[in-house]
Amino acid sequence: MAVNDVSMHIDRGRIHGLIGPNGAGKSTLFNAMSGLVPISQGSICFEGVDVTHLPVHLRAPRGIRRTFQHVQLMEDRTVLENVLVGMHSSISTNPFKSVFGLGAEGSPDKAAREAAREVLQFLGIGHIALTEMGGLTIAEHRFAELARALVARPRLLLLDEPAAGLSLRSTEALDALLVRIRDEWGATIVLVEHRIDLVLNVSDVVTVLDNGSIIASGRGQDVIEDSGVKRAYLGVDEEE
Amino acid sequence: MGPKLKLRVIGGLFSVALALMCGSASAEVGVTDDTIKIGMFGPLQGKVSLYGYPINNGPIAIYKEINETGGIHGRKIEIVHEDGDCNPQKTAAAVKKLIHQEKVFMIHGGSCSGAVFGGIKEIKDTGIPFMIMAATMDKLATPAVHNIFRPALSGSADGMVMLEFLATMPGVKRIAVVRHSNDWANAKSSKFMAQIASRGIEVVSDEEMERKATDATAQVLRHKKVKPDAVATFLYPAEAALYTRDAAKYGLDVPILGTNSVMDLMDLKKRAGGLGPVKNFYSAAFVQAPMGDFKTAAYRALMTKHFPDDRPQSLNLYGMGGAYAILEALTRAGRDLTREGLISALETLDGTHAGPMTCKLRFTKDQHEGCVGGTMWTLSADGNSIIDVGAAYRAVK
Amino acid sequence: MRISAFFEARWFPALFLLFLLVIPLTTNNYFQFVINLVLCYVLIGFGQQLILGYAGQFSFANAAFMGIGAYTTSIIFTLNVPILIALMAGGLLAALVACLVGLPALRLSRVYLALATIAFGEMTTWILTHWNSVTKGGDGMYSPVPVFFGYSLDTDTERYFLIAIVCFVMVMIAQRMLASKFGRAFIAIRENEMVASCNGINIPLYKTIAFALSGFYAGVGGGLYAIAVNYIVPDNYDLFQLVIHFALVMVGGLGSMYGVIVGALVLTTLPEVLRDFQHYQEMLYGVLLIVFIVFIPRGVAGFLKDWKILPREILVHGWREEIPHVREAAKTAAVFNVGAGAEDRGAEH
Amino acid sequence: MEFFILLSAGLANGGYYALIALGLVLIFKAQDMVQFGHGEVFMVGAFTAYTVFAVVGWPYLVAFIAAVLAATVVGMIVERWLIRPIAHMPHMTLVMVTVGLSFCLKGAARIEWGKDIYTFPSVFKSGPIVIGEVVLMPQQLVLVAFTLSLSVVLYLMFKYTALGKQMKATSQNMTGAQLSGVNIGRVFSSTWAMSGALGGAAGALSAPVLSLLFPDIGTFILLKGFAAAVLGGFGSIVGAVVGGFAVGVMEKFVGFYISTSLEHISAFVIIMLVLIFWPKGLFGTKDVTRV
Repeated sequence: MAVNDVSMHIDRGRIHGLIGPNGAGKSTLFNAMSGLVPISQGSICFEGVDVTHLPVHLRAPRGIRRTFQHVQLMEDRTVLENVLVGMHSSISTNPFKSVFGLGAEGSPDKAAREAAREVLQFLGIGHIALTEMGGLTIAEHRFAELARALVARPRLLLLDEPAAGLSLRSTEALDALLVRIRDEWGATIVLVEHRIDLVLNVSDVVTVLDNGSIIASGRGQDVIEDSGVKRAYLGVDEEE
Repeated sequence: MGPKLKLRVIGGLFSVALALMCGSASAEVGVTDDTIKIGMFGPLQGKVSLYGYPINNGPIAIYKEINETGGIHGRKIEIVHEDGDCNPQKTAAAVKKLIHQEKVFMIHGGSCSGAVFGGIKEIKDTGIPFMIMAATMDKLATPAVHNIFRPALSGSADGMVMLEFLATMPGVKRIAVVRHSNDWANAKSSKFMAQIASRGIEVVSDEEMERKATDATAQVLRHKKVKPDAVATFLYPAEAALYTRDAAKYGLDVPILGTNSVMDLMDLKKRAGGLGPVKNFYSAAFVQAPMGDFKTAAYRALMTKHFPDDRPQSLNLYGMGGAYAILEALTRAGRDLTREGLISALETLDGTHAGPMTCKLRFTKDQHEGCVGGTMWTLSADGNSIIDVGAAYRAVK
Repeated sequence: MRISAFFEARWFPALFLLFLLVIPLTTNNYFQFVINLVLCYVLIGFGQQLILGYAGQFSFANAAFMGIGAYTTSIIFTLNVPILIALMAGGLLAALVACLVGLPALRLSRVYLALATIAFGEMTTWILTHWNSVTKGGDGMYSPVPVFFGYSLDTDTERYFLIAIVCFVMVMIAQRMLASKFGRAFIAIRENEMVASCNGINIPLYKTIAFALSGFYAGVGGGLYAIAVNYIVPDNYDLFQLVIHFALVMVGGLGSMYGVIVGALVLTTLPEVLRDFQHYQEMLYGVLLIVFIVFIPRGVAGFLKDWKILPREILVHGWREEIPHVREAAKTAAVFNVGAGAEDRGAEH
Repeated sequence: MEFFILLSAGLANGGYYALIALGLVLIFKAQDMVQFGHGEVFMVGAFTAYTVFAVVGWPYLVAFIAAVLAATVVGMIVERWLIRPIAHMPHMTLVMVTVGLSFCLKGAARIEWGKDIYTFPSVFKSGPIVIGEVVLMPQQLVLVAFTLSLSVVLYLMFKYTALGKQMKATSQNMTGAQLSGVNIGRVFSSTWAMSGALGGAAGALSAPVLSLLFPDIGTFILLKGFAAAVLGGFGSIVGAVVGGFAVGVMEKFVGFYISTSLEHISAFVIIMLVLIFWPKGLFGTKDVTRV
């Protein structure tokens, strides 16, 4: 779905909610920010640097990480191994260091494992670190993917419907975690979510997209009150 | 070589091997009171198997026949047949298996030169008598290696037969060549190419033909363009048939020479689609006649007797000379058979009957190429029989 | 105690090395030769495993890399270069060529990569056959007897020690490498290129690395193979050789290190054991391939893992679907300014 | 004039390259996979024709029909019993299975036919047709005419018949086609049957031209078929035919004008060059990179 003439400013250290009906262009916007979709016009600036033409894999080391609407994990690998993929750009590419552990720091893999364990503890799934993904619940998948995005200490975290398929309890846990990630880890979060309550609870700023354009942006409650938003999105939602 | 005492260590598979190894206890490896074990290898599977069985079955028929008449000095010949797949790895494994596992007395085998080199080191190291079956590369037996003998025409000798013949053809000054790019064609053509200038003949075109090519248009046209007086082909029978067929088709009407592998001219006639294309074809040969001719009727009978399901073909004749040489040497070496005894006996062979071969086999200490000369054949005018035109060209038609 | 714990123990590599060194005491030349081949095929199979099992690239070029390694090692060694350096040179040249072959892989889908690499394989055999001055053409050439610190390795047993030690070291390196970020990157690419790139994995770079490593292992394996067989011919590195590599990886277990060892053991000894059924060998390879791909996609190693005989490691359950890059027709016109407070902008410029 | 001789010889060879490429393209169009066993389907056709014509001694037309039928049956059996049960698996699995199949069939053929190179007798007793310096065997003309007319039929079929449209739909989205009521089993079955028939026809028609038959013949010709299909941009009927003729002619031109040692390898150089520089094929309609 195309996005047209969208201009957004996302402040550092905030949680930025992004809502809109299906097909509003949220995913395209996300893909554009993480670099999976090239944009034909316009620009993307991250921390003052123009990253418009930066390839996907070079955005990650700058601190941009994301999760996916449909969880993308290696099902026959353990949680820990999945999370370690997120550490890729934090480990030296020099094979002498990363493969044989030669160098002053010792094996970088050990440090990576510790970081991964720490993140898993933080997300409350430390106990399943060595379990293969295949047998785990949806919530554990969601959190494992979040851990993979989080393990490299991103400065911008793009979360694509992190609560989809979660139970109420898990959603509440996620709710609290997002706030902690913002406050304790200092990450900027962009959140695309269908559950309006979650978005309103945690977001500092909410932007509403419809038909590829922004129709409203501001504090959560203000946006919800906006008549255009109600008509385009919430109105439809309530009828369902 | 007696059995070596070896340490027994864990490892189920290997202890079986050990048991097998420690088995033999007779005076000479592979010889018992009533058997002599002869190892044989060749391409028995894969894309070259079509040369493997027919060649190896020739000698096998002879060995079977001699067993029926009571064997040699009361010993029957026992054949151990291994696959070499025309590949050095498989051949090395086959040779090593024959020597160390099957404990054969001697080896008679090898049809692909390149592959035989995979096993040649083991053969040299162990000193086991080795009679080459049909591999033609010169350096296998020249200069002479103590325990390696070749009864068939070597590759360069084959080429030289063709060269001598060309040199006697009137008015042949410029020839065209077409050959494969493999070990087989190199063995046959390298000396030919090196020596041809010394006979006042110029090679005006040297073309390559892929094995299993499907037509020879480009080669024939390139040859036709330079207007050669004759063409020398170093091609397998199937490709030689394609070349002659296309040469006739595009009007390249000059004498064409082939190696002894194409000596089955009747077969060539059939493959090239009739007498027309092969009227002017000459092939080198070192046997009396191809399979099917009355001169080789005895060998044909031998083949149909022992291999009733197989079509007797000229390939059967290739290794028969070696089999007769082995049988003669085994007889001469006497009842107290040793490997060295056999080698000495082989070196006494001089003008021995060599089955269907025209060559009389002769081995000496320094000469382990048993057959150094060949003849040339062509088809008669009616295309129904093969004429031996000898080593020098004479107009028969 | 689970048997698999035995393999995971710290002292296992030392024990395994000891085992390798004891083997020659129990063999004759024939068995020794077959064991030498098994070890060569471990490395060669590992090259195939890296590219196919780990990085998920459908490459048909490994037989050619093996040939390049075999020829380079043999040719360089005739120049009186130490054998280990000759082996490395063979591996490095194969790796270099593999990098070049890998380049089209960056833009071709799997099926086209397969066709391109088949073509490359044919061209390699052609060059080996026609470059007479260097490769001796279709005649093939001797691979010289290796000399190791002045000691000539003449017999199969002596060669075995060279082969076993090189093989052991290379396998250990491979094992370390696959447990490192490189191995994880290969697997991530195989599983999902999109996710891999979002996690900072440079896909073209790591695909190229995978090709190079695969070429390197196939090359060194080919060099050792040349030493083991001691005569090399161009025809040996054709499509059939490649099917052996594929079968080895599939039978052993796609994406499994132990699988390569199991596969090399099975597929090198099987033809020797089944010498009496030579007629059916070609069919056997075909049937093995089909049966393992369809019914036992995780190979023998997968079974052994389920029975807790082998430890858990990277094992692929058959091939993955190609997951394409997200590349929607982006009629996107947008301006984003992320994570920069107005106060930072001046500072960062 | 050599040029025309080479051209005609090349076109004659190109005829069966094109037929092979067509068989490959058909399966690729319906199932998005490459059939590595197609060479053996060709071999089955060639040997069936040989058996019926040369061994049994029935007329060539009967032999041709028998060959087409035999190869069609092989194609359908392979589809029904080997490919369909695993159709949902990744394409690479399917491709690898066909590689295994190729070795099975070749190995099986070798048990019966492995001991000799068989000679297919010429079909037309009349000699070659001579036009100026160009010499053509009648069989070659038949082959080329058959290839051309068949490609027209196939082209029309894909464009206008329901089956053609269903094949297209299935290859693009198997589940989608299934949901919209396409009987995909029937589509696959008919695709493989048609591909088999093409392979068998190619075998039967080219056997008298090649005249020499052996179990490996399929592998040899399959690789040329790949080159033709790649050149034509895998997935295009017209491309496959043009690609086939182009590869055939180019081989002869390279052989004559450059060097005969390059004749065989030129097809592979083409595959490499095309895939590197024109990933869509010279006549391609389908994107090879498939992002």
